[in-house]
Order: sequence, then structure tokens, then C-alpha cells
Amino acid sequence: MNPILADIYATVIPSAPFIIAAYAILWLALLVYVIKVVSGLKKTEAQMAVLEEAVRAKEGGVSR
Amino acid sequence: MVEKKVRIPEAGQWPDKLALPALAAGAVLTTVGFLMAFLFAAPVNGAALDTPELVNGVMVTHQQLISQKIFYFHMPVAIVSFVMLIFSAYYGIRFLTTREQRFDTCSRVAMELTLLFVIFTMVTGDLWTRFEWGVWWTWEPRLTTYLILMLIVIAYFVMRNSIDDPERRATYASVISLIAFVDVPICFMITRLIPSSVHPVIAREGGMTPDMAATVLVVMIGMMLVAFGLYRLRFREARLAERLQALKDQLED
Amino acid sequence: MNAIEAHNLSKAFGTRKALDGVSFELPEGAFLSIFGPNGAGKTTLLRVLSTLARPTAGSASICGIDLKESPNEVRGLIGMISHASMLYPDLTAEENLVLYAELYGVADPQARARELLEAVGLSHRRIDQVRTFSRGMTQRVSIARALVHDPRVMFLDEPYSGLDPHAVDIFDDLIASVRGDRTFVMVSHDLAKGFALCTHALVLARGRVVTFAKKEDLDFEDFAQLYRDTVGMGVS
Amino acid sequence: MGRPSAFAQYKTLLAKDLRQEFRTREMLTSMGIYALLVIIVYGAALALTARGIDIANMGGGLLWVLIVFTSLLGLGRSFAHEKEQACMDGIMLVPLDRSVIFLAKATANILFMLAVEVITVPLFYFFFMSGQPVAATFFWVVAPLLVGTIGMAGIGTMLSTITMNTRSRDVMLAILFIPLIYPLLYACVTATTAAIAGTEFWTDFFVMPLVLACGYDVVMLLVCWVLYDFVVSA
Repeated sequence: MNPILADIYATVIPSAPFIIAAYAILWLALLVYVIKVVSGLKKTEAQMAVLEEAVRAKEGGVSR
Repeated sequence: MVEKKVRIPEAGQWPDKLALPALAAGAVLTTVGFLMAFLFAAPVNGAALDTPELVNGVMVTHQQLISQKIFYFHMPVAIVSFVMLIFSAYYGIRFLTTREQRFDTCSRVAMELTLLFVIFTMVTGDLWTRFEWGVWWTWEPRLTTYLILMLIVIAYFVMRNSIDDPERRATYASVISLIAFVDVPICFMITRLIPSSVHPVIAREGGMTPDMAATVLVVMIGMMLVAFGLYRLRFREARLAERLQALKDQLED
Repeated sequence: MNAIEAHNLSKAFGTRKALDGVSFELPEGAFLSIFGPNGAGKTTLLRVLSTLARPTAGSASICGIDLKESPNEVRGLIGMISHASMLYPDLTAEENLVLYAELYGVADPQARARELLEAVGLSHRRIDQVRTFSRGMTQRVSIARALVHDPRVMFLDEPYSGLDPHAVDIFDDLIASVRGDRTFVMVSHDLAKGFALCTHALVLARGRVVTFAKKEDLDFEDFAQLYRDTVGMGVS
Repeated sequence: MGRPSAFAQYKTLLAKDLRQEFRTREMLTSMGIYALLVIIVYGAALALTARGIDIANMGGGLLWVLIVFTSLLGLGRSFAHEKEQACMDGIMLVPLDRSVIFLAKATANILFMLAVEVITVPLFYFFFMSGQPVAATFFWVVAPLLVGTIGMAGIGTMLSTITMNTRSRDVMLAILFIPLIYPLLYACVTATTAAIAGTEFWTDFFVMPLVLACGYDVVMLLVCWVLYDFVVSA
């Protein structure tokens, strides 16, 4: 590779890690956020199940 | 006194049907944009060469920089974060005028996404600065503005967690979102207009070649769709939690 | 024209309903005593009627003026006494009264302040800071403050709390002397005193009206029994 | 008995604040002492390292750090008297528009902050900048000080109303206050540094920031003035 060509692309290799890091962190943060939302949904569904039991227990108790 | 019919945003209406397709479209567009950034858009000229070189038929006179590629995600994400702040302030106003708790939830969710996208902007901007000027942080106007926006949004959430009464919390949150909405443009303007006597900043903005503009546009639309999808998803989740809480309270009566 | 009208007033703190559809009408010049267990919404009702808190639903009017439409007009007609004196401890008794007189736009604030201090028997302590006053004396200055703009309706939020028997007697004489044709609304836990002073009685529990009646229609024994049941029910 | 004019109520409330402060002087003394302590910390931090010349450059910034944290202390306590005996309810029962409360309290805060600055700025000069030659433009420092104080008092009064009854009051005020006044601070520091340095093109770094700071004050005070009713009656 003649020196001039090397000079033209001199910054490519050193800058690579930063570009990869930028996109990786961005994608990671998005993933973390989606996981947070989904886990929130799961937690709410679990509470919903507990609630339904409580309601059934209440109905059960009353109707007997 | 007829209560003016206030259209209250509710989860599960037509916007929700669009949420998932928007998220999918957004994902597709951003990946396309990502590929375009590297393959389609020409690299930016860096430092001038001592002697120009003929490279596959094109006379190259400058170092070819690819660190600039971060820009294609950095700018759209920054703009989306400010769009989210606008939504948050808008719902803040709606809450203050109608006192409807639902608007406060919308404002909170929009502010959450503002924080998310501001973090994206900070990450991409900072890494770009790190390579561009070799230092982790410079008090360069653009970066400082976004640091301030991030601090205000964090303060917004810290305040929300320290007030229990929903009515008061919602009012204070809406007021803070409005003040932030006014404060950020001023901060943006002041930090750029004041000649920073410390060290002159080489503004790289410069004009955008058509192919660059195309890439940015693709990523922009993609990011907008992703933001919209996330907003609806998060809003539904928040509404579900609220409805559940209301049910629990009724059960206790 | 009624002094106070409330149409299913509700006030919710998040999902907890402090007031749940309270409605009643009080004629002018009446003395309403409000009873109920802790957390029944007594103080909330008083705060809503005195424009210090905004109801989440329903409406109310004082001397025919709607609270939501023109709160400032209503504020000119009401005075409030609560266990907190609403006086600045570092200012003297006279300065406090002059301050409120000026804010209310009373004709001659200085004279009005002197006159009121005379009425509550504290003119000799006129230039002393309120910080140096006893609980009873502070309460009397507080009454003077509430009367500075000659309000049509007076709200009393547990005024007896923290007063020794002697101070309570002085307080009662004062209330009787300033009564005139004003309408009074008092929240109290003291069943006997509240019932003795009132012309109308209202019992609240869980933010709802249990009973609202004239004193003539009520016999004290039944009322005391009803009150015990409500307090019992309220606490369960 | 007509309602008094808003200006009369404004004067009454302002007189009340000033009389109360004049009688107890707790706000002025605590802010004054606090400023002195900050100067002493500067002393320890800068005495060995910085020679005379550098201080002149950093003087503007250091001065504003001193002012921001001292006024934060004062602003945090601006509604302490109102909360003590539920006097806030007493004032809210009076038929007046709520923004009069804001204007009166903001003016009181401005006067207290200026009073403290009149003490601390000469002290700061005495301790740190008496060594070098004084630039002719030094007295121009008064302009950014005034504009900055007005802006900070406005926003500070609004935020102290919001944080008045939240948990961890003082921390909350600082968390909200510093980011929101950052643009004003940035402009005032630049202007003050320019005034202190007094190099021949100093007006470039003085006039523009000052104009922007005034713009910030106007916009922010207007926003606070409009939104105050929601905040105080929440």
C-alpha cells in the first residue's frame, strides 16, 4: 500500500473503535429501555393475577 | 355549566394499533440508514494531503474520515429528543388547563423518552468528540446544552419521586416541563452566541452533500418512528399499571 | 339566600377519596358544627369551602358566589381560624393585624387593628411580638385577624385544640360577642360544646354525609349515640 | 371596602418581608457568613497554587460560584416564615392574584441577595485580587451582577415555592435551580470576566452576554409570573 494511500485512510483504523462503541452503546441503551418496559408489563401482569385471585376469594366468600 | 368534552388520550385507541408497525418500520429504516451511512454516503474530507493521489479514477486531496459517520445517528437522535420535550411540554399545558391526570402520565412518558434520546445524543456526541479532538469533554456549546437538558430531565424525575400527592406532583411536573421547554432554546442560543474567549471552535457544520442529507433523512424518519412506537408502548404500560392500582384501591373499600 | 351551598363536592388525593359527594345547604346566620372520626374529611371540607383547596368534582357557593367562578370575591367574605395561628411570630400583634387589614383593603388599617385588639382584650400587648404570646393569647389575636375584614362566614378548624379550660371560656365569650349575624362553620371533636353552640349539625364519615339536620330535630342522646356508631364505623 | 390595588398589596407584602428580615436579620447574617466561609475555602484552595495573574482570569467565575451558592442558601429559606404558622394559608385567603405574592417575594430576595453581594464582592476583591493592577473597567462588574441576581431571584422564588413542602427540600432546590439558571450563569460569568480583564476588545465579550442575560431574565420572569398561580395553589 503506497504511503499516500495509507495517509488517506490513516484515521480509519484508529477511529473505528469509537464508531463501533457509539453505535453499540446506542443499541444497548435502547435494548435496556425495551427490557425495562417489558419487565414493567410482566410485573403488572403478575399483580393482575394476584388481584384476580383476591376478587375471586372475595366473590367466593360472599356467595357461600 | 356544561363540562367541555375533553378528549382524553387513552391507551388502546388507534395510535396503539400503529405502535408495533411503527416500531418495526423504525427499526428497518434505522438499519437501512446505518448501512447507507457507511456505504452510500461519501466519507468527509479530513486534513489535506501533501500530495494528491489518484484513487480509482477520483483525485483525492484530503484524508478520508469515517469518524464523521457517527453524525448520521447523532443529529436525528438529538432532534427527536427535542421533539419529545415539545410533546412533554404540550401535555404539561393540557394538564394545567384541564387538571386531567391522564395528561400528566403522557407528559411523564414523553419526558422519559426525552431523557432516553438525550442520553443517546450525549453518548454519540461524546464519542465523536473524543476522536475528533482527543479529549473526553469540551465545554463546546452543543455538548453543554445537551448536558444541561439531561440534568433538567433528571431533576424533573428526582422531583417527581419526592412528592406523594398526585395532584401537586402533576402540577409541579407540568410547570417544570414548561420551564425546561423555555430554558433549553435559550441555553442553546446563549452558549452559541457568546464568543467563547477560551478557544475558538472550528464549526464543522458545513453544507451537507445530497447523499449525506438523504442518509440523515432516512435515519431521522426511522428514529421518529422508533420514538413514536416506544412512546405508545410505554404509555400503555403506564396506563395498565394505573388501572391496576385503581382496581386495587376499589377492592379495599 | 343561603350562606353556603355544596353540591356533591368531591376531593380525591390520588385514588383516596377525602370527600365523596358532600351536599348540604346552610342558611345565613346559622352555626354549623361538623363532627366525624379522624380522616372523615372534615378539614378537607373546610379547606375546599374556604378556597384553600380545589375540589376534584362538584361545586359550592358562599353567599351565592360560586367558588370556582370567582374565588377572590368569595375570599373577601370569609375568615378562618385554625389551630395554626397564621400570624408571623416575628411581627408584633398590631403589625400582623395591620398587615392583613392592608391586604384586605380595610379603610383605616391602624384604627381597625387597635379596635380589634381592644375587642380581644390584648391592646396592652400591642407592640409585643406574637412569638412571646401564650397559646390562648395567640388564638385571640388569630380571631382578631380573621375578623379584620368583617367576613360574612367564619370557618373554625378545631379552634379548641391546645387551649386550657380558662382560655376555652374566653374563646367562647369572644365567639358569642363577635357572632352578630355571621354564619359560623366549626369542626370539632368536642361533642358537647359543638352541639351546644350549633343550630345545624353535620356528621361526616369516609368523606360522605351521614346526617345533616337542624338542632331542633335532633335529641342530644340519639345524636350522641349516632355519633358513637359513626366513629365506631369510621374506625373499623 | 373595595379590593386594594395589586400594587398596594405588593408593597404591603414586600414591607412585611423587609420588616421581618430587618427584625431577625437571620437571612442576611447566614448568607453573609456562608459567603465568608466560601471565600476561606477559596483561600485554602488557591493560596498556594495560583499566582496573582491567573486569579484575575478566573476571578469572574469564582465570584459567581460564591454568589450562586450563597443565594441558594437564602432562596431555600425564603418561605420558611410562611410555613411556620401556616401564614401561607393566611395570605392565600386574602383576595389577591397569586403573582403578587411571587413579585413581592422575588423583590425581597433580590434585595437580600444584593445586600449580601455588596459585602462579599469587595471582600472577594480584597482577599484575591488586590495584588494586581485594577482594570479601569472593573466597576462595570456591577451590571452582570445586577442582571444575574434578578434572574436568579426570579427562578429561585418560583422553585422554592415548588420545593417548599417536598421531602429533602434544599437538595431538591439545588437540583432544579442550577441547570435552569445555567445559561444566565454562563452569560454573566463571561461578562464579569471581560469586565475584570478589561482588555481592549472587552466590550465584545461584555455587551452581547449582558444583552442575552437580560433576555433570559425577561423571558424567565414572565414564564414564572404566568405559571405561579398553578404552583402556589396546587
